[in-house]
Amino acid sequence: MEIKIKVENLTFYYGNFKALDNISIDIEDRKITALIGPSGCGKSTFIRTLNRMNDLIAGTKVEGTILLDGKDIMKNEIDAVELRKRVGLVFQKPNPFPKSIYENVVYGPKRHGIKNKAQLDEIVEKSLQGAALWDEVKDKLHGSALALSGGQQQRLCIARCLAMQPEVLLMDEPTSALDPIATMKIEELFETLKKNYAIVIVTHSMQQAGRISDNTGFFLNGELVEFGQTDILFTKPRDKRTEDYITGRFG
Amino acid sequence: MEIKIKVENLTFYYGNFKALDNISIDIEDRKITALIGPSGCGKSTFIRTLNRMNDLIAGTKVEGTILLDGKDIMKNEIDAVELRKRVGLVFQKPNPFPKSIYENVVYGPKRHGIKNKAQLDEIVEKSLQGAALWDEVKDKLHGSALALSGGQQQRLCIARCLAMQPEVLLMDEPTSALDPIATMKIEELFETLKKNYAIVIVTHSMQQAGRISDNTGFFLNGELVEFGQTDILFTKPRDKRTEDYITGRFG
Amino acid sequence: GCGSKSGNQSHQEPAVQEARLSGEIKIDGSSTVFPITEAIAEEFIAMYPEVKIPIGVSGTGGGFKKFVNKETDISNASRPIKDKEAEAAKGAGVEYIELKVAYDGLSVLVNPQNTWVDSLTVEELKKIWAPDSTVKTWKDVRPEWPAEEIKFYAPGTDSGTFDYFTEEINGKSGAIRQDFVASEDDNVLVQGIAGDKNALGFFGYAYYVENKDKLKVVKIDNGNGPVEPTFKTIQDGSYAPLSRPIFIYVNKAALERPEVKEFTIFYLEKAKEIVPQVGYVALPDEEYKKGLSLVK
Amino acid sequence: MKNEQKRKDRGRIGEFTIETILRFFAGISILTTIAIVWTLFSETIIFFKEVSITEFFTGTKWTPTLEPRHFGILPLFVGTMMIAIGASIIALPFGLGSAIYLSEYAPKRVRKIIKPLLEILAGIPSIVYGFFALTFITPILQKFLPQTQVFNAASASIAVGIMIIPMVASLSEDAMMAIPDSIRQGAYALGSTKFEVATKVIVPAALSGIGSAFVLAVSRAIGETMIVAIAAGQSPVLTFNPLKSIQTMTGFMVNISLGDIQHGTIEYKTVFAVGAMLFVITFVMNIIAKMIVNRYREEY
Amino acid sequence: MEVRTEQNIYKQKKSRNIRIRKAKNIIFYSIILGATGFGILVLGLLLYQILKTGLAWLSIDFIMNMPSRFPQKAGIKSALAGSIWVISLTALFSFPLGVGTALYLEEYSQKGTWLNKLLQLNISNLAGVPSIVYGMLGLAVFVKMLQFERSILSGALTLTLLILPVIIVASQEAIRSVPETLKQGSFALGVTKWQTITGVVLPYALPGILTGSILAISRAMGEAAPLIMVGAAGYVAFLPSSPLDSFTVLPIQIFNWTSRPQEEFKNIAAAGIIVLMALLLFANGAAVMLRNKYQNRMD
Ligand SMILES: Nc1ncnc2c1ncn2[C@@H]1O[C@H](COP(=O)(O)OP(=O)(O)OP(=O)(O)O)[C@@H](O)[C@H]1O
Ligand SMILES: Nc1ncnc2c1ncn2[C@@H]1O[C@H](COP(=O)(O)OP(=O)(O)OP(=O)(O)O)[C@@H](O)[C@H]1O
Ligand SMILES: [Mg+2]
Ligand SMILES: [Mg+2]
Ligand SMILES: O=P([O-])([O-])[O-]
Repeated sequence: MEIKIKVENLTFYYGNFKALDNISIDIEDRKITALIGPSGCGKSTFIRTLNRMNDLIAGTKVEGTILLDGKDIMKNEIDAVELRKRVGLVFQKPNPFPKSIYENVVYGPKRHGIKNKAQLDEIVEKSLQGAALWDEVKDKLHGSALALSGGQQQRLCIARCLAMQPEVLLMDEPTSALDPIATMKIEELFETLKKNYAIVIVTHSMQQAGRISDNTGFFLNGELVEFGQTDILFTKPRDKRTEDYITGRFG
Repeated sequence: MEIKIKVENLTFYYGNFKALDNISIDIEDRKITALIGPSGCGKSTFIRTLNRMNDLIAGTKVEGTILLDGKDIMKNEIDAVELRKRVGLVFQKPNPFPKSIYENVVYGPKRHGIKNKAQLDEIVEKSLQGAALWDEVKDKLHGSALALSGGQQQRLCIARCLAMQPEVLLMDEPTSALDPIATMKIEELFETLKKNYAIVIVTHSMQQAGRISDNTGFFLNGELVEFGQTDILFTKPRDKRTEDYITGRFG
Repeated sequence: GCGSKSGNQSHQEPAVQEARLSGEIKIDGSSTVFPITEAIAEEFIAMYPEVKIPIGVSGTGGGFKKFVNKETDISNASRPIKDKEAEAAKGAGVEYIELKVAYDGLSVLVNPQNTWVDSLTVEELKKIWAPDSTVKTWKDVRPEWPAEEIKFYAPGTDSGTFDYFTEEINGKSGAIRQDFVASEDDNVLVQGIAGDKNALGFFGYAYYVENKDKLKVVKIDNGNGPVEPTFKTIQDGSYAPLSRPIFIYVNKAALERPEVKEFTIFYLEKAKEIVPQVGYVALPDEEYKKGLSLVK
Repeated sequence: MKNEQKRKDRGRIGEFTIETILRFFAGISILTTIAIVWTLFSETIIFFKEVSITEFFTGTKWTPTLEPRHFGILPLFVGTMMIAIGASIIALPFGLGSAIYLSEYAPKRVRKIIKPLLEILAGIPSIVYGFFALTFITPILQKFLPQTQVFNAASASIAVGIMIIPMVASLSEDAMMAIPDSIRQGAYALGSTKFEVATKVIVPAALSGIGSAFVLAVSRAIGETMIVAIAAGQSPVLTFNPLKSIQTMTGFMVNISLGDIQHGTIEYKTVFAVGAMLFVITFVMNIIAKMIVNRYREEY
Repeated sequence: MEVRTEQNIYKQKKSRNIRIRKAKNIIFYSIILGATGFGILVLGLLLYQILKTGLAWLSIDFIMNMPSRFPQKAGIKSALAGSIWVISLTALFSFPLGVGTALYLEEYSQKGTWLNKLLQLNISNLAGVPSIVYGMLGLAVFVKMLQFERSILSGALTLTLLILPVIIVASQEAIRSVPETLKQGSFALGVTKWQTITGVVLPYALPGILTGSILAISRAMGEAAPLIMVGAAGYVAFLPSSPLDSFTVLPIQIFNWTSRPQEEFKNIAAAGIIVLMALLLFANGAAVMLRNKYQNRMD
């Protein structure tokens, strides 16, 4: 077991509102970690702290440490730009750039120095295929990304992230807008990717968490109630609240 | 069986791209109609034509007729403003106004002539409760709607729509960002609402469609492949493609 | 042009010889003098195309400031240099000669609908415009005139015209009643007086000449009977005291440069012909000769 | 790996360089500000050694170039305010109306033509507006209000107002266009009329941009010189009647600074005192505008 | 059925309410259409007056001749050349400077510090400083201190300072309107701030930035007073050949003509104004086209 990201005593505030309370968690390399919990419990907030996206929101405050490969990301041992390159994030709400599909995918690679047209073309095809979108858009690569359906936009954002080949993939409800078949394809992709990457996914589908993840964390009101191996968490939860939640008896 | 919306030979174009092809469908009053189909097949497009939201996109073209209570909505027998008041729509991607939570909910009622503060307060509470959001936000009603989590925004948009008390509810993947418990609450709400309203929901969850809908339509590449009673469609689909899709053998 | 033949003749010669005159002559100063200098420069350049003559319009005072700073070779001035300015020039080591180039007649004007005013005496002008004037209506000027309130119009308080008028009429530059409407632009004053039945104002003669149909000029009585401003009465001095000389000042050091010298001579020789073309009144011939002798 | 590192270093140096350059650019704005404040206030201090502050702020007679001299700035202040308020009354509603029309109602093609057309209005030299006021607006005013003087505050302020319409319209329109369409659609889906979408959703969401447009435009109105110099009459009389001739602070300044005034004289220093005063006025106005915008803005 | 009528609080009000609201919409529509029409009407009127007086005097000769005291011979060549010089330089200086400052203020500087707030306030305040003050400043700094003399360069730098506030404030607003989600999307891909700015922020903000620049350049093109102060000449009968040459510009030439007594020169001034507007259209043309390209509503 190799720990890719080590989070210790992480507490996070939006203004005065404590959105995360003393979270400690180990994200293992080459494993899929699922985060579940009711809406508004802090899953997105947590995942965004892992690549310091919350830095960009005014009036927020973080405490605790986050180590990526043993280096403290909050103490500028790794700078934010490099961190984000290594730790890719797909947002909950699809946010394609108001550019063409092609330009959306090559946006990252281009900025990281890849100029060669053929190479870029290849990246586009691979990434879109990975995100199970290639067939649908291959004829309109230069059309606007905003003219895509909701699910297509979501997959485009996944492709955009894959194109960067990050070491860690953070996915905030990556299949929420997808039909079962597209979801299945994405899940298959995760299975492949996890051979090389650490993957964290937020999901509200317990089936999905059970299906694909190795470890699962259950969040509630900003607390990490329980964290452990997925099969154990789902079959023998230690905490009453976890049990209530996964059996649907909650609330 | 009372038909609330009658769609006949509806064809829809984005520019030259035919997104809907000759759709005919009857939306029954006091029933829940589910629309399923792979991502990008035209579900959102279809649902948006029902309250003429697509009018707002430049370069689109509609053919065919849509009758609401027997009146042709496309021939200005009902004008768009009234139509949209009577036929409420919740978008796939949450789009709260950059105002407070409270102002988001009362936006519609205020426009439609309700001035009384007490009455508005009541509407806000009721609508937010209906959307299973009240408890989470009752203390920050005058905080920004944009500071809500993804799922909370989605529920806010549902509440905003409920506050209008439309006759028909169009919901584009209303629970995609919600955890099972919140989803359950929203589904319960639909069960209550359907006593008075016609409800159309787009969903990619076949379980959900099976659970709550009375009728189901299966879309594929802009066509309505099959439409009928939900239990029949899921158990004895007439079309091979429907069968493939619902059994997951598709694609 | 219908210039005098002899004038042209006298210059044909040097033109051939010195056609290669070049360099830049920097001129700035009065907006009143500007049209004359501009016209002269235009003629000069036609003969010596290599010479550049940019002419600025920063007003007489502004012009002198640059002149003193040696930023310009020639300064246009609608009044003689003031003591303070002369001192400054001395301090900066700038020597110069003063050349009169034309007369500017100041006209006093009323609206054409004004049927009663035909002439005013200098005394009356003073009574009207004095800083402590009690004149409110025409009746206050002459009892037989109507008791309608007069509206006063005058050029901008910082123009040479304004200075001259106040000095000549009220005895002190800048001393004037305070309830008048002012404008930097004489065309604007034309509009004002033309649109106001009870207007009374004054400004440069040229603007009256061009707008005779819209305005009525007032004859001025300096004790020798009412005199109307015309080219003739201004030139021979009978239209008094409201005609003033205008000047150029030439830096002596710059005058050493052939192009400046040639230009200055050209200016004085051509002035008689060109000055009337741009709406001013030429000086008597002797005055130009006097100037030429200073330059040569 | 080594290359990678190099590239990163270069990237970081690049970022740093760019930030430095941008900081330098911003520094120029700061320098300009300082230079202007210095230009105005250093002479103003000397001015106040010669003229009493009380007279300056409370006197009602302004004749710094005429004997006897008076230095009461109130007439100019009132004149300036009349022009600014009058121009705002014209430009803000017309400008905002045009902006809403262009952003929310007009077909794309119409917008593409009308917007640049309106912007031409901003480029016509102000003397043209001055003569337009004098020879076109004033006669119309005189027809309806015969007591109107040839030079008057009203017609100048109308012309100034017209001149700044494009500023309000164009900048506000951009602010509204930048509101994402999904917000608009959300409002329409709730059965809003266009009017309601525009006034209840779009304008509040774009308020910051609209506020800036207003502030820029009104500042421009306050700072405008030529129009008022031509059409308002240059008579520094304390009056609240817009049909009478007045003088503004800028009108006075242009008068002196382009006229025949010797540097170092009291008249000359007066220009700076008036300029400094104007600076203070616009400053206060900006603060108030900021406060109003912050009070009403609905942006989160 | 009963439940429904009882429950639906809108029912009784509905039809009347909608009619009123639609009427309001129509009224509002007429009002704003009128407002836009008013602007267009005034423009039309101005144009008509100018064209009526000026068009007859407009000819190739007019554009190719130097100024002259004879109306028939008077031309605008040197002023046109001067304006082109000055405006090109002004645009060259002010655009990067203005946009750069705006970027710094919006994306880099510490917001909320008192220094920043003061600076911010002051920039919009600078827009209200009358142009002659900029003239004085330009005279002191560029002409005297930096010894650029009374040149095109001094003029362009002075105008740059004059129009900077408009470009900065407009650009700031445009930059501020870029949706946060887009910027975050870019940052999440591990690109640097500057790359995010060039990749997402500037393209989105471009229409607003261009509008500010168009308005500002237009203003610069019509200014006479500050240039007179830094020493632009009223009469120039040669073409400037370098940024350090003496010069005049169209508005000064026009101003010069309008202030002459002779009626013909008023017509020539109108012809000059037509040339100025044509130049304006031409200079802004590229910006307008670029803006049209980028200004599509974005989601
Ligand atoms: N504005 C638009 N312009 C052009 N094409 C569009 C536009 N919006 C959608 N499309 C295309 O129309 C098709 C149908 O889109 P639609 O949004 O209706 O799909 P959907 O069934 O809702 O998919 P999803 O489940 O992913 O939301 C897709 O192929 C999409 O790319
Ligand atoms: N920008 C913000 N400012 C203030 N509060 C916020 C902000 N974003 C989120 N919150 C609050 O923080 C809490 C956690 O939000 P977060 O987005 O992490 O929830 P989540 O677990 O992702 O929920 P969901 O499943 O609905 O997306 C919520 O109560 C939310 O209202
Ligand atoms: Mg979330
Ligand atoms: Mg959809
Ligand atoms: O410009 P003047 O000094 O002649 O008024």
